[in-house]
Amino acid sequence: MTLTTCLILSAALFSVGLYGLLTRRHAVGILLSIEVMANAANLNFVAFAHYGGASWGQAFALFVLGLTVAEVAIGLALVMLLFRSHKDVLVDLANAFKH
Amino acid sequence: MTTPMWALIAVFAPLASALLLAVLAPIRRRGGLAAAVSITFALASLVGAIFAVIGTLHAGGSDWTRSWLASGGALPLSVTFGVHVDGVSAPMLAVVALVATCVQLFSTGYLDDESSASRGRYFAYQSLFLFSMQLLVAAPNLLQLFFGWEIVGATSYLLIGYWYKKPSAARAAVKAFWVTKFADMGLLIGLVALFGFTGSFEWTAQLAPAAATAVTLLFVLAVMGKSAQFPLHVWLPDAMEGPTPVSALLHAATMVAAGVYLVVRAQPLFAQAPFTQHFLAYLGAGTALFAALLALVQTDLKRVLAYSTCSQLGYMLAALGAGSAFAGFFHLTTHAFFKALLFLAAGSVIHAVGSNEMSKMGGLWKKMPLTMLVFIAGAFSLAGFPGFAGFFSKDLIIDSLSEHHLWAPYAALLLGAFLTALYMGRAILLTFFGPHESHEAEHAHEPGWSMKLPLIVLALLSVGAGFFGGDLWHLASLTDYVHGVYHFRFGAVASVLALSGFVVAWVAWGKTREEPALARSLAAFANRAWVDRLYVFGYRAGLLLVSDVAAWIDRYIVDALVNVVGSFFLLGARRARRLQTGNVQDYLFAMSLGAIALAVWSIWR
Amino acid sequence: MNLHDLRVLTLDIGVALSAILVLLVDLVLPAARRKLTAPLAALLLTAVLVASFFVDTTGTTAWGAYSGSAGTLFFQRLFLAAGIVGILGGMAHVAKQTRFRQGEYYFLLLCSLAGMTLLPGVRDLILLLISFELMGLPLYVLAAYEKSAGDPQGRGARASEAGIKLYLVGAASTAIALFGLSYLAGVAGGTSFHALQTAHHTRLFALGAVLVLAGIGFKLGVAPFHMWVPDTYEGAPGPFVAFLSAAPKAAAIAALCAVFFTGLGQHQADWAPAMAGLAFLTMFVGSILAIPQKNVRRLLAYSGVAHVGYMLLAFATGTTDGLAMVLFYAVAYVATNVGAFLVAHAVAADSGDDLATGLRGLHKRSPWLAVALLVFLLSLAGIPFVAGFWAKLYVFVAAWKVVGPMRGFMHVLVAVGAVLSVVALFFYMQLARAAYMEDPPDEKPVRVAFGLRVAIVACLVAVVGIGAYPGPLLEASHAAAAKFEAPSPRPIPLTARWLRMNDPSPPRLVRGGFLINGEHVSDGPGMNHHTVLGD
Amino acid sequence: MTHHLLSLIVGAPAAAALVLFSVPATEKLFVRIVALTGALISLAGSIAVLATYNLSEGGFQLRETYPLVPRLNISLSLAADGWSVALLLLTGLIIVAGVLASWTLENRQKEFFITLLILVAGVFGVFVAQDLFVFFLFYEIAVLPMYLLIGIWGSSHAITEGGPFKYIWKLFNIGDKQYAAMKLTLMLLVGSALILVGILAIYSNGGHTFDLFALAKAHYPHHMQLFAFVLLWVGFGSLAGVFPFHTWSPDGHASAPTAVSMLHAGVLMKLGAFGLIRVGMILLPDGAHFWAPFVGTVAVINIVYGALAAMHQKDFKYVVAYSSVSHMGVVMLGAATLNVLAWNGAVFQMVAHGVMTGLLFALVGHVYERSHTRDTQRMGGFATVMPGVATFFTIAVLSSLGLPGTAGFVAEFLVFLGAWHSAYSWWAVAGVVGAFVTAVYVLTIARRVFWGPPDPVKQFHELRDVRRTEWGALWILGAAIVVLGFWPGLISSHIDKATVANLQQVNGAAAVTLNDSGHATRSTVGWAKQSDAHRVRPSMMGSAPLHPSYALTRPMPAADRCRSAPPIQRAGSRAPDATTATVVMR
Repeated sequence: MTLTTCLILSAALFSVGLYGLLTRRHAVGILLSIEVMANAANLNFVAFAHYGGASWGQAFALFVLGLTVAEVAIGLALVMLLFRSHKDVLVDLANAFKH
Repeated sequence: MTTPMWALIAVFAPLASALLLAVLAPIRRRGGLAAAVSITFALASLVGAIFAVIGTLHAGGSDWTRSWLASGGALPLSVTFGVHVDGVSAPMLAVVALVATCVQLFSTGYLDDESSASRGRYFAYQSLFLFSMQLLVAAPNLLQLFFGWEIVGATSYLLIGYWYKKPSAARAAVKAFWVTKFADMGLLIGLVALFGFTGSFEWTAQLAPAAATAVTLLFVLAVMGKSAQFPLHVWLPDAMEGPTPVSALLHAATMVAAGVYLVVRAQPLFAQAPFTQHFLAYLGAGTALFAALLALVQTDLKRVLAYSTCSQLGYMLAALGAGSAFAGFFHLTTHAFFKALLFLAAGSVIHAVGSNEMSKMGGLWKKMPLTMLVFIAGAFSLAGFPGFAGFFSKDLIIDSLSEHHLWAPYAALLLGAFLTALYMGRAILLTFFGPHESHEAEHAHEPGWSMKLPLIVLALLSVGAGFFGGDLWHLASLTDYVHGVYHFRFGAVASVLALSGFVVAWVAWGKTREEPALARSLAAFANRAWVDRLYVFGYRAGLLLVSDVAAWIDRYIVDALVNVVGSFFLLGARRARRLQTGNVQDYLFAMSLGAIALAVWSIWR
Repeated sequence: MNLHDLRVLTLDIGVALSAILVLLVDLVLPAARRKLTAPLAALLLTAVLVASFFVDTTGTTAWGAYSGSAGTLFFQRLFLAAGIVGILGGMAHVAKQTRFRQGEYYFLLLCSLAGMTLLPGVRDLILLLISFELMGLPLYVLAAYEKSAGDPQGRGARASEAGIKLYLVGAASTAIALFGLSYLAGVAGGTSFHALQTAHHTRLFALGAVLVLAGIGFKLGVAPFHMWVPDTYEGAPGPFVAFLSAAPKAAAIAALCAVFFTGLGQHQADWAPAMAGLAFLTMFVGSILAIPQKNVRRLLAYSGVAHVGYMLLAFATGTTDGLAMVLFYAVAYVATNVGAFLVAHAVAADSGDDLATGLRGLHKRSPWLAVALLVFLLSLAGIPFVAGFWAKLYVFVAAWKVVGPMRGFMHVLVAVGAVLSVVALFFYMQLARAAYMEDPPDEKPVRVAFGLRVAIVACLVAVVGIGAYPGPLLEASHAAAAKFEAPSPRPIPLTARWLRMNDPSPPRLVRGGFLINGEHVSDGPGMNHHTVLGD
Repeated sequence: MTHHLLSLIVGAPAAAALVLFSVPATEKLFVRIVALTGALISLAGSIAVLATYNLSEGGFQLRETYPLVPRLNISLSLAADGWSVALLLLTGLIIVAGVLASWTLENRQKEFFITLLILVAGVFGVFVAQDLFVFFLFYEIAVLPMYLLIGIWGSSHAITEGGPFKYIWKLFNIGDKQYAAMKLTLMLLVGSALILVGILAIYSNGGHTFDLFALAKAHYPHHMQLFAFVLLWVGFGSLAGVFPFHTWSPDGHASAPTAVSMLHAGVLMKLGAFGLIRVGMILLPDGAHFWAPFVGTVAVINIVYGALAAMHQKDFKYVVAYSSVSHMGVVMLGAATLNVLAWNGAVFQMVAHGVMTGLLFALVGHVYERSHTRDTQRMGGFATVMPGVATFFTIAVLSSLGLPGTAGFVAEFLVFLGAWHSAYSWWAVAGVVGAFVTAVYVLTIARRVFWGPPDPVKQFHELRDVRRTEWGALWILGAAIVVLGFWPGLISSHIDKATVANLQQVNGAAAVTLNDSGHATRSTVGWAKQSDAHRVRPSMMGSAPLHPSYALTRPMPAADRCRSAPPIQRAGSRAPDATTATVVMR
């Protein structure tokens, strides 16, 4: 396992997340995809710090985890709101505003 | 008082009157008061002019000029205005003022049935006209001359259109302005060119031969317009729509003479351009003959006189073309008297009969003997009847042509002399003799003294002015224009022709009012309309068409293209807004694309 | 770090405490009195704003992660003012629409403000992330604040759509930015800006920089990350949009200043051209797409996008002059845009919809409101003697003065920007036309709540004041901009110097390690990151 | 007091506008009086400037400077030279007349006057600004209120659909007043956007200052000049109504209310020409010389094309509007000719056309207000019921066709004289032809509207002559036309003073620059095709009489000419007189 491998892995992870972000219609699926993308970044942090011989990366990753939790909490609340008004959680239902 | 001061009075007194009448509406609205003011100031102008003549006789020419417009730098321009009094301008000032005074006096009677506000307007125009004419005459340089020249044209427009409610008068006024304005392009370009070549507007400038020819030819274009020479004469007959005193003043005695006066003034320039002079001689002679022919077939008394004016102006220009400035100038002054007289007398007739048509007149000699007498005096003078004023000046012209061996113009002018007598004879016979042709003619009567007095004064001058040719020569010789001594030769041929003209007229129209067959066919051929139609065609098919095209292009191409540019934005935006689908994943997609593009740029830049 | 160092954070702590205080007060107040939370919040913020003039906040704290200066103060005052105006403007609306949840509204708003006030001073990527999220998360909630059950056409459905769109795009952009941050920090070998400043130039680093730019660009509404903007503005509560359209954008500008100017000032080549390109796209998209809009909020949303383009244009110059112009622009923009949205909100609250037709005949109904609208529109359009004119012109001047390889491109951008500002005038004038040239549906004056009135007047005074006498603000923004200037390049650590050699060509990723200046460097575990990544 | 004369002139209308804000709209008389007072103070100030300007000293006088943005070297710097004197007077006359002419306006008069006065403050500011940035600032202020003025108080009309771009009729409400207002605003502001770019180019090449004096001393790279001049030409040209950027003008003027048309055609279009000369030509002499043939030719197109298009119009206001396009061509022709005469003429034409077109629009507005139609084909015989209007219309029309004794003549004549001296003498001829075409259509329109039999069917029952204050407007402008026509020296000496100084800047600079760069004759464009030796003035020959054939003097051999000319100046200092330019270039 080298830094390069880690970077490639995280890039792949990021791409997977991005793919999910663009293709999932289900709101929760999209939230998960975003989580995957964030975790790709986390992987980078850890890897860089590890191969750099420092520990700032791990700290950063922890902060990121905390923030994403908060973010997801709000996200799920919004999904609930969406469900309440549209009776479903497919994001393309919310398309009243356009053009 | 110095001579220029008198001249200044002659020039600016009418301006004072014009301003007074323009600004002080209460005076203007009272027609009688306006007339009194105007005539008073015209008289002042006359007095000033007479003293200027006297001063010139005693002390020669003199100037009074002030800077009018100056411009510095590498192309210095310094235009002066003022008065230039010499043997040409001083007598001309007097003639103009005299005729104008007579005409204004006559007008008080002639226009007595107009409303007083309307008369006030008339006299304001008259004063303005007199001012502009005097400004022209007294000009110390060609620019001031042009200045007066143009205002004269504008005033003429106003005066012809005095009865603006008459569509024909309105049209005639505009037409006169158009035609003269067209011609004036020549003078304007000529002046610009003159300044370009010499840096000044002096008529004494020396030019290279080609430049001189070009400049003077441009001037001639203007002269053709103002002095109604063929083919720009078309406005003059129409201009008869104005009140008759206006015709007398503007279209006979003074304004139309401005063209001739310009050539007289600019003689030093014309002398440098032999080609122009020749052209002028032929042009003048041709117009003299042509217009005389047309005068012969008119049924409208004023139009007869109008064409006769064209014809006489042709005489003067022919003389100038022959290089005899004095002959032209002399005829200019005598013509001013007798043509003004003829018009005023005709006005008196028209005033009495209420129509311009000779077919409505006839037999007036019993009713209006004085009018008849002065009309005949004017006609004899015009036709060059020996002893009358026109006789002296016209013979001088014909002489000058033969002197310079311009035989074709010479012949044309001789024939013209015959025709002049013929058409004037016809006019006299149709107007004053024979039976009454209309109810009004039967009940016609002599006008009041305000109209009679000018007639008498002008008649005396028409008869006697010719004998003062020597004095005029003396005056003119104070300038550089004439040299030597005045000598008059009795022009036997011309006199005989003039006499025979009257005789033929008697034979043709003495007994009957029927037009002879020859005259009828002439009328059909030379109906003035064909030149007019040409212009109308040029205007409609040329100018108007081009303007329609220009306006169309402006609206539907140039302006539309501006809108097209606007429409690109509008339509483009309408199309582009569809990208905003409302679906959040599309937004995410766009965002990802953006991020990827940035990433790609950052790695492979 | 000791207690004394907290002085630097006085304002931030003040805002945070205010937030907590508002929440606590809200808890104890009976439902009928809850509308008192709004004046309380405004009062507290005013107190903090006043305090900013008396407390010296310059200095560094949190072990170098935060640094207070005239630059931060400039932004903080702007945020505080925007917050006060936003609260005042929204008072009546919040009290009416969400009677029982007023305290939370202001709490969230203040939380967001607390995040903003931190942003200009951050000198560490972790703190940057935290304050950015602290600012952003409450906004997601606020955008969807007007909940109501059931009706898919109702207010609640609108709110949920506004919220979910803002949230999804925001979260995704955060993820992207995070990914970028990971490269930045990784290549720099640390999270402090000092590390960034001294980081060696690699492609990964550049990639990180542009990804962070994309992340912040979302908050700014930079095209193509702008697409949430019109939709959210249309759906979110009116007074909140006034706040949302101005303060977070200014905060994003502050973040840009901190990250790209202070942190990446030595690496301009990595981001300046990209930013110029984004500026062009943003100006263009904003100006063009606003043309066909009939909804006032959408129109102003796009116009805001265009304005961000102008700010980016000045930012892309990479000069302190340009930055000063950005700061000036930000202030002018906040004052103008908040004002314009508040007027639009005032009218919409009265007429019930946000269409431009609602503005018809405003001059007859409420002449002063119409004048205010006109002034704001003129300022947005960049017309003399109102703030926007100077802002736009300063930006153009700064952009024109750029020297170096970007010069020609910047000149083109200035020309395009100048012409596009005329296009913008077209749609602003549509609003002015409705207000001034059409007949009103009815003659009765628009009812404007007291707080809203105060807020509008405050904006008006600011816009006209800056327009009439821009000198002091200009000086202030220059002083502030100087504080963001990156320190001059430091001597490169000895360990790195031998690696750099003469030709500092960017290292490239190759199989099994990196190629730095033609030399293959293995990237096995335990290696000093300096040797791997160049610095 | 004289120290603050210029700020008084600029400030008075603005202050009056501010006062008006606080006056209740119901106090109609008070509103009018405040507006009139503001305008009158400006006019009085302008007359005071005319009186106090020291003609023998010349140059910029009455200077005032207040720092505005010290950091960018921007200061509110005002000063007046001979041109400013003339143009301030013009603006003062027009605004007073404009206020008087809109005395009886019913609809939202207070707002109208506020907008109008703000606009005028901008106009005054442009004419005296000595700081390029402030110049631009005032320029924008002058241009913008027009949108509201036309959009609110204007009038709409129908324009027939047609042409190859028919589809735009579906998109725009062509002919509508809002359309006209928007088109005007957008075209002029796109222009000002280009001006801004040009100004920035000047700023960055001229030593990062906005001070016009300092900028005039700077040297600009040749290619930058060529490029920036085009920007400025398009920018300022669109306001000056230069073909093909003039199309806002007919629609805009036709839709605008009376006072606005007066002010816009009368003064605002001059800002364009003034700006092009002041900024474009004086600061960028190389650009001016290089583009002069082009600019002049387009100006000639303007003259003739504008006149022809005017001839076709049936709508009264369109006739006058197109005539403005035509007359502004004269200004631009003068500007492009780049010699003293033509520039004098150009500035004089700005004043002359301003007064004349102001009068025309006032009259047209009155006729429209009373007859409720602008279709001249339905009119006729109006002189009977409105003799005053007819009289003043005649005066204006005569000035329009360049009749001596009116201001129009002096201006056009000077321009033609100058144009003859350019490398393109035909410009003068084309200009004269344009003047003739003008005569054709203005006389037609005067006849059609005012002459002929009075309305028989009484379809115009409200017709009446002007009343009360409206007389004031007509007399002010009518008198100005005639006074300037008979006494051009009133302002022409001021204009001349400034022209000579400014032109030295342009031609001197060009001569020096071109001498350095080696390619000379290109820039003789517009400049003394005729050698000056070709036409020696009598004054140059001492007390020589008028007669000697000085005009026949052949051009001196080159060596002689060089000896007779002052020594050539090197870069950095201006040639003392433009004569030097000629010498250098030969």
